[in-house]
Amino acid sequence: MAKKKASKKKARKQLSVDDKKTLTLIASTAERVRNSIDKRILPELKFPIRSLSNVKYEKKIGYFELGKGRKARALSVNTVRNFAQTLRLMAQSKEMVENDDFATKREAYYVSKNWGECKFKEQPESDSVMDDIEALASLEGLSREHLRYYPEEHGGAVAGQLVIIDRDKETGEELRIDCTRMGSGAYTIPNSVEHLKFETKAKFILAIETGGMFARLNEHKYWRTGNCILISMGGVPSRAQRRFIRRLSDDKKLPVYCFVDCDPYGIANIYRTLKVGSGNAAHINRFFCVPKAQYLGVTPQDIKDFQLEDATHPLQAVDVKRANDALKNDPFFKAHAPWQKALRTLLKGGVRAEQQALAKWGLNYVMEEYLPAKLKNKKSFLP
Amino acid sequence: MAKKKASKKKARKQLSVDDKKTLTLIASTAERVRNSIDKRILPELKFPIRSLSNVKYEKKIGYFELGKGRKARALSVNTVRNFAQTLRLMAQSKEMVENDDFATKREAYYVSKNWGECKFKEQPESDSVMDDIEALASLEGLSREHLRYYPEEHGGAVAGQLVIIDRDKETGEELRIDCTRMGSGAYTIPNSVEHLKFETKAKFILAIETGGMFARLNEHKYWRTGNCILISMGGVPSRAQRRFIRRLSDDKKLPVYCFVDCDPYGIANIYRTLKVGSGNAAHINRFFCVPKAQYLGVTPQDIKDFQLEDATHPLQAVDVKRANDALKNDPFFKAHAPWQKALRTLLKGGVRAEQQALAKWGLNYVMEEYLPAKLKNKKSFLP
Amino acid sequence: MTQPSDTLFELDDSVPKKSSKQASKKAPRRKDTSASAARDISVAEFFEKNRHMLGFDSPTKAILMAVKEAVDNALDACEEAAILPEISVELTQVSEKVFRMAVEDNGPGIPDTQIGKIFGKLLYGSKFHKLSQSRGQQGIGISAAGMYGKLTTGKPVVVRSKTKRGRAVEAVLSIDTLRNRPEEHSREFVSWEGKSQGTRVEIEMEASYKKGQRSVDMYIKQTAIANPHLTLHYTEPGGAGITYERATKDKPAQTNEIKPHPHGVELGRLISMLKETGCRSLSGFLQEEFCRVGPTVAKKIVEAAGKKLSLKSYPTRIARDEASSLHKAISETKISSPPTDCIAPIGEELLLRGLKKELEADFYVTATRPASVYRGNPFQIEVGIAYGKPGGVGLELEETGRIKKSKKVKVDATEDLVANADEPARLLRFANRVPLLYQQAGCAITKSVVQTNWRGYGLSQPGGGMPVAPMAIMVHIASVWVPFTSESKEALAAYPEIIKEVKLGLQECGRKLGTYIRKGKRLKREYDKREYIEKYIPHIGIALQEILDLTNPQRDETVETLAQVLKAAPRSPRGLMSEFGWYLLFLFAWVFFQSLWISRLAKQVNNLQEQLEARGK
Amino acid sequence: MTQPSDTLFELDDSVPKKSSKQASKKAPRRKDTSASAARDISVAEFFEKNRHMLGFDSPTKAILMAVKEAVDNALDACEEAAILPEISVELTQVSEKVFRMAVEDNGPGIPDTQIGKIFGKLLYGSKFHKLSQSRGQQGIGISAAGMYGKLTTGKPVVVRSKTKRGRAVEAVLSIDTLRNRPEEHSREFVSWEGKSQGTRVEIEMEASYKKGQRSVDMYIKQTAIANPHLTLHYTEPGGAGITYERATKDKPAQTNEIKPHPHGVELGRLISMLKETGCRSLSGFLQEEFCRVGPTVAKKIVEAAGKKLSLKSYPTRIARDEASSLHKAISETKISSPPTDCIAPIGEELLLRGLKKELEADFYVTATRPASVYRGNPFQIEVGIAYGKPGGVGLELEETGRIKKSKKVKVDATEDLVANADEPARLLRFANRVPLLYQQAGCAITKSVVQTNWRGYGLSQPGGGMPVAPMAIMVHIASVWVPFTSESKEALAAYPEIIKEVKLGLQECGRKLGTYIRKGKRLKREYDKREYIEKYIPHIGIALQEILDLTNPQRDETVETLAQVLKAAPRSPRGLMSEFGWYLLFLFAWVFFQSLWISRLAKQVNNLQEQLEARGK
Repeated sequence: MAKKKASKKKARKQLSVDDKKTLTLIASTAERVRNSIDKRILPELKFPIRSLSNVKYEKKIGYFELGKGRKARALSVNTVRNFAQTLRLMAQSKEMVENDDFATKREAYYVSKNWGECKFKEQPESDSVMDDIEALASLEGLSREHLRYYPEEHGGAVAGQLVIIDRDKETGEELRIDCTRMGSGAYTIPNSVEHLKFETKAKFILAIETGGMFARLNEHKYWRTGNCILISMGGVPSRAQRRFIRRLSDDKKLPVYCFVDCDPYGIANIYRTLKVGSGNAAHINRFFCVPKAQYLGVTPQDIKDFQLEDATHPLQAVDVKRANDALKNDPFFKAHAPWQKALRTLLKGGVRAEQQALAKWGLNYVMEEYLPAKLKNKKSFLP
Repeated sequence: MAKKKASKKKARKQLSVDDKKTLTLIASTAERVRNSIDKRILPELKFPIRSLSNVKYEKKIGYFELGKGRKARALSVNTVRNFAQTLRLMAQSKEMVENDDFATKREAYYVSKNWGECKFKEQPESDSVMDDIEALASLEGLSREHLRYYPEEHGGAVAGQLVIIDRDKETGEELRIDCTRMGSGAYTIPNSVEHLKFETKAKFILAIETGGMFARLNEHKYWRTGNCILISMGGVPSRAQRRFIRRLSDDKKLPVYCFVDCDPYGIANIYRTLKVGSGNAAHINRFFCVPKAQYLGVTPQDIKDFQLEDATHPLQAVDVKRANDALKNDPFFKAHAPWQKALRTLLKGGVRAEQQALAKWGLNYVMEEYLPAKLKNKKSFLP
Repeated sequence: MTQPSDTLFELDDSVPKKSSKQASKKAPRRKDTSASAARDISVAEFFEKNRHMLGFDSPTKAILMAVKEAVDNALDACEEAAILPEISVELTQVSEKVFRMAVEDNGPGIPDTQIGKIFGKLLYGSKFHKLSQSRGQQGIGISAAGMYGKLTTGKPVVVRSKTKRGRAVEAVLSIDTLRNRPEEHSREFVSWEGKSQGTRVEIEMEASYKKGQRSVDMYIKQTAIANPHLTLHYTEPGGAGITYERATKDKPAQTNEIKPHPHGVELGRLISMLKETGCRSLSGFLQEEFCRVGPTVAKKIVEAAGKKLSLKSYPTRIARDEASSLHKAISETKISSPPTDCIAPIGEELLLRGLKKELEADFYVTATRPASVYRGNPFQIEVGIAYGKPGGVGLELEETGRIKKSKKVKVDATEDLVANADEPARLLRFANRVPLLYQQAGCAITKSVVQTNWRGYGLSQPGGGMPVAPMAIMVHIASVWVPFTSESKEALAAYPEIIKEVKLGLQECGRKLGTYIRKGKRLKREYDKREYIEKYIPHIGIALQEILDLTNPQRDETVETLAQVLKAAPRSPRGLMSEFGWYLLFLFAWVFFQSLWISRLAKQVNNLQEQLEARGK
Repeated sequence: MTQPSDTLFELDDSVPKKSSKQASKKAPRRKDTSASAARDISVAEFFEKNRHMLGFDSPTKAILMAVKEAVDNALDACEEAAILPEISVELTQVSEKVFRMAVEDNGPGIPDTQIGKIFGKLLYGSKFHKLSQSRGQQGIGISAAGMYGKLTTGKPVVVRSKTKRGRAVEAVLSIDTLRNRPEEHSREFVSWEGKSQGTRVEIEMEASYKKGQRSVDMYIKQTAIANPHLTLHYTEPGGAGITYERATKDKPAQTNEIKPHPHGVELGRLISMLKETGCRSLSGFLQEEFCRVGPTVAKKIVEAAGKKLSLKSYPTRIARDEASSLHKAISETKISSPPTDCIAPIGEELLLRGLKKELEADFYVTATRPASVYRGNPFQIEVGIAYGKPGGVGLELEETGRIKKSKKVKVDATEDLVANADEPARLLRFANRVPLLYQQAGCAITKSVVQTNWRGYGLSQPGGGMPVAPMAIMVHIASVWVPFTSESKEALAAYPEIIKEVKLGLQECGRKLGTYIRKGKRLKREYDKREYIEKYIPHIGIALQEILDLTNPQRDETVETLAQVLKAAPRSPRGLMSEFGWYLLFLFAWVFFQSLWISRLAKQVNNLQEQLEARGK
């Protein structure tokens, strides 16, 4: 059915280099399987092992990298279903590349509903198979987006000294989106950003945890006074956000300053993920992490320096656990002494402080006092 | 402290009509309290009752409206803390109007940290007091945004046949944001939209539940073929989204078609909230609901018409409860026979279908077949 | 079938007979190996082999059981002789596993002839055949303790006794289990200085001494609570002595023995009574052998029993079928409840004193229920509650109406019978003034506590179990026959009548407790609220100043005025009575009105019925 | 102190004495109102008043207790006489609240002289004084049932008995509770057609008849399981009869009576034995009165007891202190365990047959533990498990290795002793082949089941309680003296030795059950996996076709080849053995190797020790 539909679509004019690489990967994988069967040997697929045990972190590279561990999945009664699903998802990928289309993870799951017995029962099943394929592709320098499986989530808001160059997919016309001209609104990052180009005179990118803080800085055009680009993450940054920040900072050689809550979640989840990626998805970090990122604040030291003590909340048990985990098990935090010290200070203080806590000193204290003070002394940033 | 900071800010050039109304409301409220004290009578504040019992729905008006019920909160040992906090939040509001500033709900909570004993212990406390003030203001036709308390959440993505006219707050320059020129990205709605103006030639607004579906329609420029404006809601629409859609549809006399999952959450929470507002926040519905909205799909009937049966999931207990609640207790659904029928069909079928379920027939089936078919037969919409 | 020759060897005790011809007195069981030889089993043998049934199943429990039996006997003896009891209990450790218990009282002493049987024979006693309230009832306890001592250490019991007129006697004796009769090792006159009368028992036994909820110490302490007229000296092993002084010199009321109540007699029992009676007419039988039967009632019964029986029927000649009709007639005839002068409760006042003396708490309440009847046996339930660790609520109302913090009282945690705030309430169970320490879970009292809805009194009761509160609940049953579930007398059988009465008692106390708790909570609330005023009024001033651009003096004046107004009317009627509150008040009033109405109607109905009955007669 | 005059009035039964001078035989209790008069209490009176202690506490339970006592006695009688038992139980409803129970056996009958005492006297029997395995042991049961019947209906017990050589006798009798002796209302010779020997008891009583887990029906069914040599006819009230046929004609092994084991004797008991013995030397005493004591052991004991005692010491003259040394010496001397021919287990084979006959399940396993000893009493534990509703796992392996679905067997749910899959397993408890239906929670067997780790055998055990599985667990204790917690014989006391043995038995069965369950689970997995192949291979073909643009014939060829390859090697070594798997295999091998090593070493140690001992002697 999917095949029939596909044939109705207009043929793609031209394939990009990455698209060609993608198609080669899919075809060669299928070829190997078929040859193996012809030789009456049970075929097998080799995937990188996706777990912390197969991850390494080097300061020099700046992100969690996949190790050399591979697991071979031979075809057997145990694996036949998974095997079939893997190949069918790859076939689907081929079709989408050829037609310049994409599918969200949820859509991919629904597409399988037409596969009869082979369909996925729950989305976690299809997600897991997709992760395997992604890991396989990552060995060839290809990301899931290259395979045309896009995340569901959009990419957060952007405002400030940036012109984004996109093209109208239908007409081919070049589109210049000026992020200084969004008024109180902002630009929403699409869920794939590979094709975007940038123009900017900004000095740095400010990645902000909360929408509220972003709105304040945008409303008061902080990007003008600060000469920067504002990006709202809204919690742990999505793939598209991370890739967007990464490509922007790489292209334009811009430093990235991260402005999040001073708590183990802001530090060990939001910032760590943005900067070095995550351990159990190490196969994608080479595309998605932002090694140039630095931690502007709120730092544990800031709580004292800016007298936020009475606008804090006590650390919860889960916070303490998270911080201790980071100290003991996380290669990133273990590799950076300043972070060790900062996390210990945080634990000793026993409280967390949000970005908005600065509002205690007045709503615009953050723009008028805090950020200028911090930017004047970049040594107060954490690595 | 807050007062001192405020004096540093530049004075506002001119107050809008609404701003003047807001200041009058605050001043007159304080005046009444003071007069009462001077007469040695315990002062009291009168708030509209915010509960379903004080709500009425009339098809003609098209949204849940606040009834005449009022509760008087007299100053007493029981209420003194709340009373003080209410007045202090109103004083803060006055300051923000005068300085053309705003605070998110979270920021308002943090501002109180400087109030000594009077500070809020948890944000739900400040939210509740703010809701009371909002209800009070709503009697004068003022919303919380007029009081300069903005929601935390931003407003979702917009793309399509729409030019938004904003102004640069600092320079006063008019900004024209063309939503056809966002490429694969989109425009993010700010958290207050009162000041925006619109230009459009679109025939309708399509309000979409999921970011994934929005991305597909935007990627393939469906707004061009369909001549419409696409708005992504991402679940239950935020205040800013609802207000944006409401203002846009009012200004430009555009119908609003709602495209959500076929399940009790999509119907009774997302759509119902967009169209008529919610019962326990009836005081804001006059600003925030979109009476013009119609339910395009996915309807229970669509599951049959488009053969989605094997791409459905069973209704959970919570779904069934929600649907039954809607049937029995919700004045909106009780007022519309077609909805009664649709919900009964849904319950009888026992399954729910997501927007993405249409991907079963191919990824772009939704644009190529489903939406055109539905739009051709607007009678299939639900009220 | 009979072997009269054997009886010549007997003393006055029942000796097991053998169907074999072997008659050696020394070794009656030896050689008797014929497998099918059925034989009598002496009750002492039976309980020796099954001593766990009597409570002697562990060394820890054994010493508690022994002390309990000795003290119970001492108290019973003193009360029967109308003596204000003073008892001393002394435990000594003899070797690692062996302890000696000595219990001495100031009771009437035991007549020479009785000493042996009381301490050296199971199922012997003065209390079994009577229907009257006493601690012991089965005639097993103290002899069993002696038997256990002998079994585990080989040592006999030493009893010293002096009656008012007699000389002090010291007897060393044990129980001949094979024959269930006393075996006296020695008996001699001794001098007992400074003692005008009394009894002292010493038993050595294998035992282990521990403190805790089910220890001798706990038994002693609870005994002091339930017997406020008792002075009790207690010396723990190797430890210093402690004395529980009596709280009153009033002895418990003397109780009368009663005859069985007709409604409690089963058919079989009725038939044997008919056969055993000395009465020569049915009418006489009914009036003599039962309580609450006079000529009128007897007549009614006999009439209802059918034509074959008359008032003059000769009891021993009444056949089974007629007895059955008679039994049915009794059960259908209305007979007043048994008299209740056979039971002596502790009384609300004395119980309160006992609780206050031994339990430190914030609040005490006691209730003595009216006597009631189960299976023809009168009984009476008493309930006491001690609530709150001192300083728990921590607020009190001054006479002027101001609330102040009350002083903290230091509590000795090891001595504390009141549970902690996050623990299930402690339950103290008593039967005829004897503490019950074991088998709490299987006891009717526990069932009653659990079935009571404590949430209604402001306590939490997780999972419908024991209430969780800083509280001790005491329940006492006084009865002419306490229905224990086993010989070791540790738990009450669950008769519905008993459960009902206990629950009523608990509810009576619970209601008062509920009022207290609510009052405490209200005081706390008011105190907190007044503090509010002082905290928050200045902020109203600040807000008004900011909004209305007041000067500082203007602001302060407003604050001052507001504070005065608010304190003058600390509760605005609206604050107290929201619309909702008025509805509630109205409903309460309505309910009150209705209940008045109902009670008036009930009285009317009663009156009418009585009049009707009077005419019927 | 003695009153020999009284004894002249006595028959051969123990009659309560009064200390008052009153001597009227007719009404021994009347007028005796002196409050302090202590008196004997007849054991029958005691239990009449405390009949809940014997299990007669509710009408539902009373009828079960009566049937149980009668059937137990019948079975004991048949076994003692080496007769293959055939017993019939018949319940009839007489009136709303009254039922008649009739139990008839083909046993040896009862000699005329014994009928009265066996049915009309408490604490009379042949089993109490022996150490040998029997169902009854206390001499209370059937008389108590009769007493209860009399008490509630006034009707006496009807006993019919015929011995092989005598004539059939029918006696109507009841118990004279005041004197604890039989009262015969009539006795006559009757003709009993077609009966060569046997006994029949009929008792009418107040009762209520219900089905369920603790009903007469359940008792009957479980009795059939534990006594596979018994044919049992059962007629429920107003219902049709049902017959449980015997599964074997082999009677249980005859058991021998044993003498007490020295290690189970307490000091006090030892002292009385020394006093009661007919032996004239300590050496003889030790060898005669105890089992497992020969000249060598006796010598060892006496030597260890110190210098004051010699082998020739005259037993009756040994003083307490020396007895105490002797007792210590006994406990310190190594003595072999008691002989175990005194107990007859059911046996694994017969138990299995019994289970299969009465419980429908998928899997059965039984285990008979070696005999063991608690407090000097030999006992033996047997465990049986019936697992799985028929058709529960639902798969079986054909001989060719193919898996197929097995046929479903229809199960009658009301008759089902095996729990449902989501219920706690049913527990069937037996003591000397008698089912125990009440007080499961308080029983040592239940404790053992709960303490066993069933998770290790693939079952779930929520909250560490009973395992949840479609399963029935049967546990049988055979012993010369079963330590019941009460006279009603409903639960075992928790001796650590007993708990240990029960757990070992449960573990033995549990391991086999675990193997079965794992095998069932594995079969199911394999079956599911083969289905996979057929389902999913075509999709690999489709995907390859789409990616490689294959023609349909090319695609089908690939699919065909793949199916062949996959089926030829249904488990790829890698699929079975991931890297992880190899580690595991290596570890297993290592463990196995080590255990071989250990057992070899252990044997060596044993050998060496034995050699050493041999030399020591």
